Amino acid sequence: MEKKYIDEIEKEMKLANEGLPEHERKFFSDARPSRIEPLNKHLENFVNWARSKSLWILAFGTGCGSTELRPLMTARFDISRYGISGRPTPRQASVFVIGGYASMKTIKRIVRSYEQMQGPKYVIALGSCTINGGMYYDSYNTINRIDYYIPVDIYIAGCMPRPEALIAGFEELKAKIRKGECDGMNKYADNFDWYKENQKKIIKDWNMPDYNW
Amino acid sequence: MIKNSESKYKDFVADRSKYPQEENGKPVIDLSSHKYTKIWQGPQHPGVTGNMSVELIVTGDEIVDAKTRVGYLHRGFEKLMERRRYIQCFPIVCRICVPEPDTNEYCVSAAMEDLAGIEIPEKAKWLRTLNLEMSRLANFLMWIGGQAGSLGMGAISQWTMAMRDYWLDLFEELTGGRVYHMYMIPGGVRKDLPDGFEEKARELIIRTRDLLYDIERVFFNNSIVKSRLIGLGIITPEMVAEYGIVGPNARACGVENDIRINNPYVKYAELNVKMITATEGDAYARAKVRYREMHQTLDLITEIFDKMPAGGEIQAKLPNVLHWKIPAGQTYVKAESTRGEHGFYMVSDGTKYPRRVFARGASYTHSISVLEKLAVNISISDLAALMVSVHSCPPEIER
Amino acid sequence: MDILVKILYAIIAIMVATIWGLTLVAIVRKIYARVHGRFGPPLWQPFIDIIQTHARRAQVSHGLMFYLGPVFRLAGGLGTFLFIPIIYNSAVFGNFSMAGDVLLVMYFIFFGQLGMALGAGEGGHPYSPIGVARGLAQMATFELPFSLAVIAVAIQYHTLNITNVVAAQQGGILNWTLFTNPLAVIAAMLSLLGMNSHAPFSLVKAPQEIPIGPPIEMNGSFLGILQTNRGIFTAAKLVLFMNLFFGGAAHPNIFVALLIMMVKTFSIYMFSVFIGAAFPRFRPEQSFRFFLKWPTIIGVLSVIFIAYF
Amino acid sequence: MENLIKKLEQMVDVKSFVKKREDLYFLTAREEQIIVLLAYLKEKEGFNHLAFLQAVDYIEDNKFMLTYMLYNLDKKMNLGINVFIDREKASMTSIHSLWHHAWQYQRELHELFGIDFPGSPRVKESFVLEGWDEMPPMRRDFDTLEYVERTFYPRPGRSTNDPKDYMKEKKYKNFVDSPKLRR
Repeated sequence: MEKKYIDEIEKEMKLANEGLPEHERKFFSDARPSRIEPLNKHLENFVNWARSKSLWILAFGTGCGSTELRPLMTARFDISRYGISGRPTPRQASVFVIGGYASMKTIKRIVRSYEQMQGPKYVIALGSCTINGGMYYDSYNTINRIDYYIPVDIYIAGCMPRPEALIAGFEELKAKIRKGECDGMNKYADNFDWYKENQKKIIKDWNMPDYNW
Repeated sequence: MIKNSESKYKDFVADRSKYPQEENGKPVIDLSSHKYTKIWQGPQHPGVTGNMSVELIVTGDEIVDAKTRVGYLHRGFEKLMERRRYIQCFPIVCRICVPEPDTNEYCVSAAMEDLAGIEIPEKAKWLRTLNLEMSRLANFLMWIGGQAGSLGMGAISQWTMAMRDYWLDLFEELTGGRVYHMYMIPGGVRKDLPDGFEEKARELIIRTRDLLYDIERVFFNNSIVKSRLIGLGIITPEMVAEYGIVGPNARACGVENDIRINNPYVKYAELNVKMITATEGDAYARAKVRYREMHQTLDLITEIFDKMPAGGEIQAKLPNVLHWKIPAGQTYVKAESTRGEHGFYMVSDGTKYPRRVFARGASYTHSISVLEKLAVNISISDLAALMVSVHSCPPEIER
Repeated sequence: MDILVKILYAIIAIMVATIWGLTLVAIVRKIYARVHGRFGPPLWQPFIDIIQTHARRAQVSHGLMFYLGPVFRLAGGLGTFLFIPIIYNSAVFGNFSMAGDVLLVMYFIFFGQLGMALGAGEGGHPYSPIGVARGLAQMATFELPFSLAVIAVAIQYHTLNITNVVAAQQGGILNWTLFTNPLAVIAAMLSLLGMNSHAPFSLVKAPQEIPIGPPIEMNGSFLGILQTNRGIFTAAKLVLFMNLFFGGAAHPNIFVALLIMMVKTFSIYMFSVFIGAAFPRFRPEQSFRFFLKWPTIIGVLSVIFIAYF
Repeated sequence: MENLIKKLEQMVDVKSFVKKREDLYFLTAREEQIIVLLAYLKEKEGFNHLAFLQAVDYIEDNKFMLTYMLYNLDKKMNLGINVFIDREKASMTSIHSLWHHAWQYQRELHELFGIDFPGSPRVKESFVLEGWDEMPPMRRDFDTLEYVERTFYPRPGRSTNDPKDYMKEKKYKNFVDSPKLRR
């Protein structure tokens, strides 16, 4: 193919970053997320086993569901027995626990933190409010379905789910990871435009890059 | 830059000779001159309490300007309550403050009873008092764990969270809910005490006391804790009126402001609640006040069990709550939560739906105005301890 | 041919030291968990964590120094380790011990931190420079009593070679530096508190203040390398202390000697763990003041004591 | 309390005076006199704790009712002061000079009700909403359910029905009288 077509294709593959002011765009990446294929079968099974054995939760209590994360972490229901521990920075975390409802101000931070996490990354959504809005179904500031904005692997129903339910959910997640079904990162990369459209529909002042690493 | 011997803390002043230069009393902060850094502490940060953020401007390690940014938990409760009937309002209000939901339940039920002119039976009052005190204790346990954790002392927070969990088990037995217990419905309470509840509670009180004595030994008598907390975030008695400071934060600097004593509600008139005050007004004094409050709460629970009548009606006669019209009027009902005055302002216009409900949380002022004032001049290491020390609870700020 | 054998031995020693160091880290986590009243992570958790970090699919870099930072850190750990004889009089675990290796080791302890500082600074997150500043300042302060103690030991045994220091302590527990020169040992153990950076000196990775500090941008394999280095470096530090002050590990049977090494390093580590479990965190300036006050004075006293009495 | 009311009536014109409880009184004042009244109550009468400042939307008679809730620590008494202001181009005199935390309530009212407080610090700042381009959400004529259906993606299968009719047809078909709550 001729070079200029390739350039055009590359140009339209790049992100616009319209939210940013002109002079700042050069500081941010304009590449879209790319699909990353898993390794060969046996190696992938092995690393999946390792991933499922050490899950690192991002320490971001986005809602009232995160109140039950503290008993989960501490001495009564000691989650560290299962190799699950908290990680204060999204760069190192691998599990994002959405604690309950996400308000419009929080979903912006959720998207940003989720995109900064280094894959493979898994999302656990707590509470009825993330499934269908729960008792805030008619609130003007809380979203109804979280899976329109980021891919979700496990839902844990209840308001709020008990720590036992959370442990069960983590076990479910581990089983899914070992089967290699948790592919939210590639899902996000494939349907990137759809997710972005939904996110920009509710985040009115989009003043961050379209995809921030 | 920051003096840190305990005695010197009383006249605590940071060295302002370099940054920021002051012009007619106001510091000039110019971010373009590379003397200052802007740091967002939160919302994704292990050191903040809940889902809030503080926008800091620091020079070196010292904070020269702080602005609290809230709103990450705004659900528009007041709007939702305008769309719900009175009895439908009741199950959602306990979500307003997550660690201590019962104060909200009590306030909204009492406001409805006050507007509708319903007098609730004695036993229901006793049970409400018991429930309020238990939730106060649970929240204080969570708080002291957070205070120790903010200083990097993980053991205390692990112990207290485990102990709080046993109290939550009692809640579950009494109300059926672990964190959110929709217990104090308008006109009374939902359930009477289950069998054997009192024995379990008394046995747990003893264990909690042992834990509290351990905490005093390990935490309050710790030299490093003292050297970090004494003199941190001093609240003066003059600030109390100016900033609307209530609760333990006000009591820690000598202002006798306790609603349980000043305006006794449910059954506090018949219990001997003591006014617990301190004089220093710094973080250590606040911690001590809350520690003594926990002991007093244990005493109160024992006293309630002694004085509570065995049987009795627990639910007053209500009209059909599905189409319950409350006569027009306005009222303000307040209760003493762990953070201070927690009030509900309810306006009804004679229809089935409330016209306006407003929840006044104590940390609305504590963690915005007061925190922004206290956070200036301290080191960035102390901010987490300070935020816990003023006991900020984000969900009740933004409702 | 000889050098090849030595390299093979060194690789074996590194393997053993890494595994032992990571196990030690896990044991310490379990002990903390017991203090907290819970079970804690299993003993093989650090190894799985390392596999998991290396198995990340995407890894973000921030430039050349960001790559080199963890490498320097690992080089510092290895360098610290390779010049310390783990077991006295052992061909396999003798490592490249030579004259004046104490100075080399102390230089390598610094080297890793500096490389880490460069890498973390490249990350660009505001918290990592703060953590780096804290870490370097604290290291400068706790290196002072440690160097004084080492100088005292060097004066005492008239050598700068660790093997000779160990040799001088053989023959009975009373020949240890712990009993022949207690002041130096006290100063060195106090500085070990800062070196292990447990509470109250855990300034660098204070999660409530600067979430985990310098490596806040490190992800994937970068973090994996750092964690590997944590194992090696822990083992190296503890073995160094064991050699200098606690008589080293010497036994004709190599496995018994390894057992002695494990027991001694474990008990040395416990010293800082017991303090760390019961104390909150210092403010940075408090920590610096602490190290510059009593440990330094004790170190100076030990040098004077050894030199003139 | 009564002599306080007499004093107030000599000073400003107190429209209505309601005793709600032993420790809770409400009175209605005029808009332009509010700052004088509050300053007097704070400095002279010891009502120096501002519990809250909130607004109630009376859309039918086109008014906002502002409520200043004061507390007197010595008399242990709450006093609520209602002020009616116009709803279009709603504006009110700021009291940030009296209390250091009054600006928070004024910022909240400006954002959630659209009431302007000229001169109040940081009143234009965003409090809980971010990038909000609708009408202020706490006004009565803002329909939040319609906004939700327009903006978010409600999961299908959720139905809301009037509790009265629902209970009638489900439970109390053959009940004549309305059910009582029983324990």
